[in-house]
Amino acid sequence: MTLIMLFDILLVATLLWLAWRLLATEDIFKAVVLFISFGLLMALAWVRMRAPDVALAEAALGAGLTGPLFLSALRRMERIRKEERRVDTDEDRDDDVKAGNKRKETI
Amino acid sequence: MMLEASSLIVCPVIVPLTAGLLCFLSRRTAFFASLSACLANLVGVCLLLGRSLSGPASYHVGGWQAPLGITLRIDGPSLLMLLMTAVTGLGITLYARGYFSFRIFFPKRIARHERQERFFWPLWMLLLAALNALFLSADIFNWYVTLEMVSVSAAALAALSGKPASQIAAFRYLLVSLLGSLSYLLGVVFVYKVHGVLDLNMLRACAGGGEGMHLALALMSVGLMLKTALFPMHFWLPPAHANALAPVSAILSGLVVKGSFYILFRLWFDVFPTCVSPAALNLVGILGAGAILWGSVQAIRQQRLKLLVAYSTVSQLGYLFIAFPLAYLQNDGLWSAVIFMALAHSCAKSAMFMASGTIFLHFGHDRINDLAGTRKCLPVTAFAYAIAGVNLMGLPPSGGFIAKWLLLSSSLASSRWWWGIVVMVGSLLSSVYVFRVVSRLFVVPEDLPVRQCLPRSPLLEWPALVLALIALLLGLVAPYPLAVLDAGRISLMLSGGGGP
Amino acid sequence: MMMSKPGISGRRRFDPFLLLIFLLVLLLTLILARAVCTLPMGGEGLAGEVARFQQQSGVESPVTAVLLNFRGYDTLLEVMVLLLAVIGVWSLATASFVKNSFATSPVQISVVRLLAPLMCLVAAYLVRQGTHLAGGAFQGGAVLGAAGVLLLVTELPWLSVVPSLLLRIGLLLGPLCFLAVAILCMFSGRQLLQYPSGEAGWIVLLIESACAVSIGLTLASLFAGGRPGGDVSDD
Amino acid sequence: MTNLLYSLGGVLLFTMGFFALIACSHPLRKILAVNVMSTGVFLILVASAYRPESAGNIDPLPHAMVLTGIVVSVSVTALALVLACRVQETSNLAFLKQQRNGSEESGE
Repeated sequence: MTLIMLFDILLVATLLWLAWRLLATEDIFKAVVLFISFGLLMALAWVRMRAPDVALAEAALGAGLTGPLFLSALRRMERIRKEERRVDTDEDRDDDVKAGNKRKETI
Repeated sequence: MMLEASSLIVCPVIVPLTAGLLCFLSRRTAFFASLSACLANLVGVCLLLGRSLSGPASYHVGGWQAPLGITLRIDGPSLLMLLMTAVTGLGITLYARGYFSFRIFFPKRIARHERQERFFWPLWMLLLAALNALFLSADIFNWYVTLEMVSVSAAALAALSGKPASQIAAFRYLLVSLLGSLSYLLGVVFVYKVHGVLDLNMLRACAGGGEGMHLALALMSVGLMLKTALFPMHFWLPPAHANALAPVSAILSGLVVKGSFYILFRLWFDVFPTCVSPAALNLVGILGAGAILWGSVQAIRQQRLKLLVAYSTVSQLGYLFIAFPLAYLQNDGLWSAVIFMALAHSCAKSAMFMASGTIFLHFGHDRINDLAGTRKCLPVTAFAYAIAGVNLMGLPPSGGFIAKWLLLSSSLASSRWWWGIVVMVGSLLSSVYVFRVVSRLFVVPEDLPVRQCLPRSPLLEWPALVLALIALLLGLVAPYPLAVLDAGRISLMLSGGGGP
Repeated sequence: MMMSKPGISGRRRFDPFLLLIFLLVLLLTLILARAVCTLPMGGEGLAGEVARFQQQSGVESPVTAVLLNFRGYDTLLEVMVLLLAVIGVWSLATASFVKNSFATSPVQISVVRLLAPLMCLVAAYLVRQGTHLAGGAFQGGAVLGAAGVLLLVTELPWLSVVPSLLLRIGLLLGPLCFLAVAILCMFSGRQLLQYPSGEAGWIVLLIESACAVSIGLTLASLFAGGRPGGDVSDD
Repeated sequence: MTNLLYSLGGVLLFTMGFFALIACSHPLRKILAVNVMSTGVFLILVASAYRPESAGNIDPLPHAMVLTGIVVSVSVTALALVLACRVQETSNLAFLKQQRNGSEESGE
């Protein structure tokens, strides 16, 4: 009985600590990694709460997909920050800049 | 194989939903799918309107009764909101067609316009379905799902324009909507824990609930007020609405904010009236008054047409909230004033944003000071703007007048005249910002340079005028919507309703 | 990147606004904590009600019964939220398939190639067992999506190869199937989503399978972070 | 007791996320904060429905609600992340454009 209690307290404390770290840490990459581990521990908490469906969903979605989503977004943002101005793909890139001039012509 | 007659009630959800999926599948038929969905939706709502004067109707989705299943319910307020959405939605659909067809005048930006049009239709149709689902639902968790659906589609629509300012505004809009939804969801969790049900009818029957219920209602209300942009929490609205594409601005200002307001209204007056304290009502009233004054003053100060209209939305939403302290307890008629105000504002504000969008398209800017003589190029649009303005000011024949009249008379009748003063001052201020624009639109100065007008597009101009006229005429046919509301209110007293 | 929590860690300079927010949040925490303490805990809720109609719902798992039968309408709308997210993401950006980013060695690639079909099997199993145990469309779909993501990050940009129309049909499979079932149910005098009695079992499984495929595709598309290239022009 | 422990954990997650949402300025951090907040709400919901094996069946409704919520939050997160990227992407552009045009056009 007390062992379970100890486990509960430990789990909740770890969850809270992870949440605090991931929100307070200065390195955003570290925060994302912490978020993934937070999601995995949450899955454990759902199992403890007798909610296996939620646990499965959390493990697969929360940690397995949200994490990569954050990582790829982070990578993309870093790439954007490095380049002064991106010159690939998006078709309306130049239009944005030219829009103002274009409009004056049409009046 | 036959459809049950009561199935009509789900038509406003199913039809746009199907159309939205089809729009996503195939671009070519998108407009026609949307237009037919809007027409079918309007017809369906009108049929519902004809039937519902006899009383309210409940519909048990999946055939499951209340504690287990989800109930849809139709009564006075929900019916009028559905009607509002259907009418405004049809106008916006037509306008959007005109708006996107106008791209031929911007040959260099065709790829971009095509992308916008292509994603506009599915997003808009799904948003329409979500709003209709929201108005029909009688289940607090289902409301959460519809709210999320509305936020996601609205944020995506707000970002559609692709301009830097709109991206930032849309991001903030999405975060704010999420925060509002989460606060609402936490409230739902508390309600479910206290009462063990999610259905509105059953919740209405559960009296009291003590402190937990007060907190739950507070959490839900704050979340919804954030989404409705009540005064101190309005910061996200003007940039998001002003930087979006014109049809999107019309959708956001005319319809989306009404969704969360409707839930709030339902919760306070219909489901948990016993949990609402007079202090809370007065607080909301004060915030509403603040919204009216602050929004109007800000609107007067703006240099850009679309920002002016967006701030005017902030101020007009204030009227909806100022009715809260007045509507409570003593005066049943005010119930209808609120819904009436929402109705008139929806049509007028959509018309105003459409007109502003047309002006922007034609001149390439919306600096108010440079709009002199717009009447010459865009007579219909200028006229539409003026009529919509009449509505916002609350001049006599308009729907806005009826609503403000109801507010004013009730504040005098209950000798709480200060609310009446706020309404008067608000009208005065709104006439300042309306006239500021209208005078520019209509007065053609002598030395105006000859301006070459772009060819006019009827779809770009007439929907705005028709919507503005509808808002205007709403005042003349006021007894009818009020009768619908009355029928609805009687139904509310009955509560429950039949099932399979 | 500097966003420590100054109210707590005190690493940043003193900011009166943040302090005020911090105090308000503290107050909120106390109020919420007090309210949570008064909530009735561990009650039966609607468990009895669900158990009573479990037989009729056509599935043995109570959660699946709630999701796809009793409150199927919620799930229908929720599937639309997923679809909306994809439409929103596609409207905002084009997908970028950067090669050689995560896994480069041939060993990793071959492992992924082995793993992906296995994950598809797991997904199918999850959907199937969802009718009586934990699992279901969302879990299965999530595993499918994870498989898709795994392929995407290992030099297999399959999303850009799949024809646009096919991809869209895949994304719509679940929502359309769900909606079609919901509407078809209304014929012969039943309500929306009211499955014919006795037939609920396979209908739920059908919806779940279609949704799992769509959810998997949706999640992979979301990961790609934009519409596949060339999607705008062809239709 | 277990219910209360986890529920209080949920409350703390919620308010921590809330504070971070307001206090932090990095868009990704804000999205993380919203995710932590929603996890907190879900935890309260599931934890308060928990009952030990001996007490009988658990109410499945909260579990279904949380499943719905998780799926919704994943999709919203994906949208928000792409928007955040766009914000970053266009902020350079906005700067360029402001230099060229002298002012910022609103709308369209």
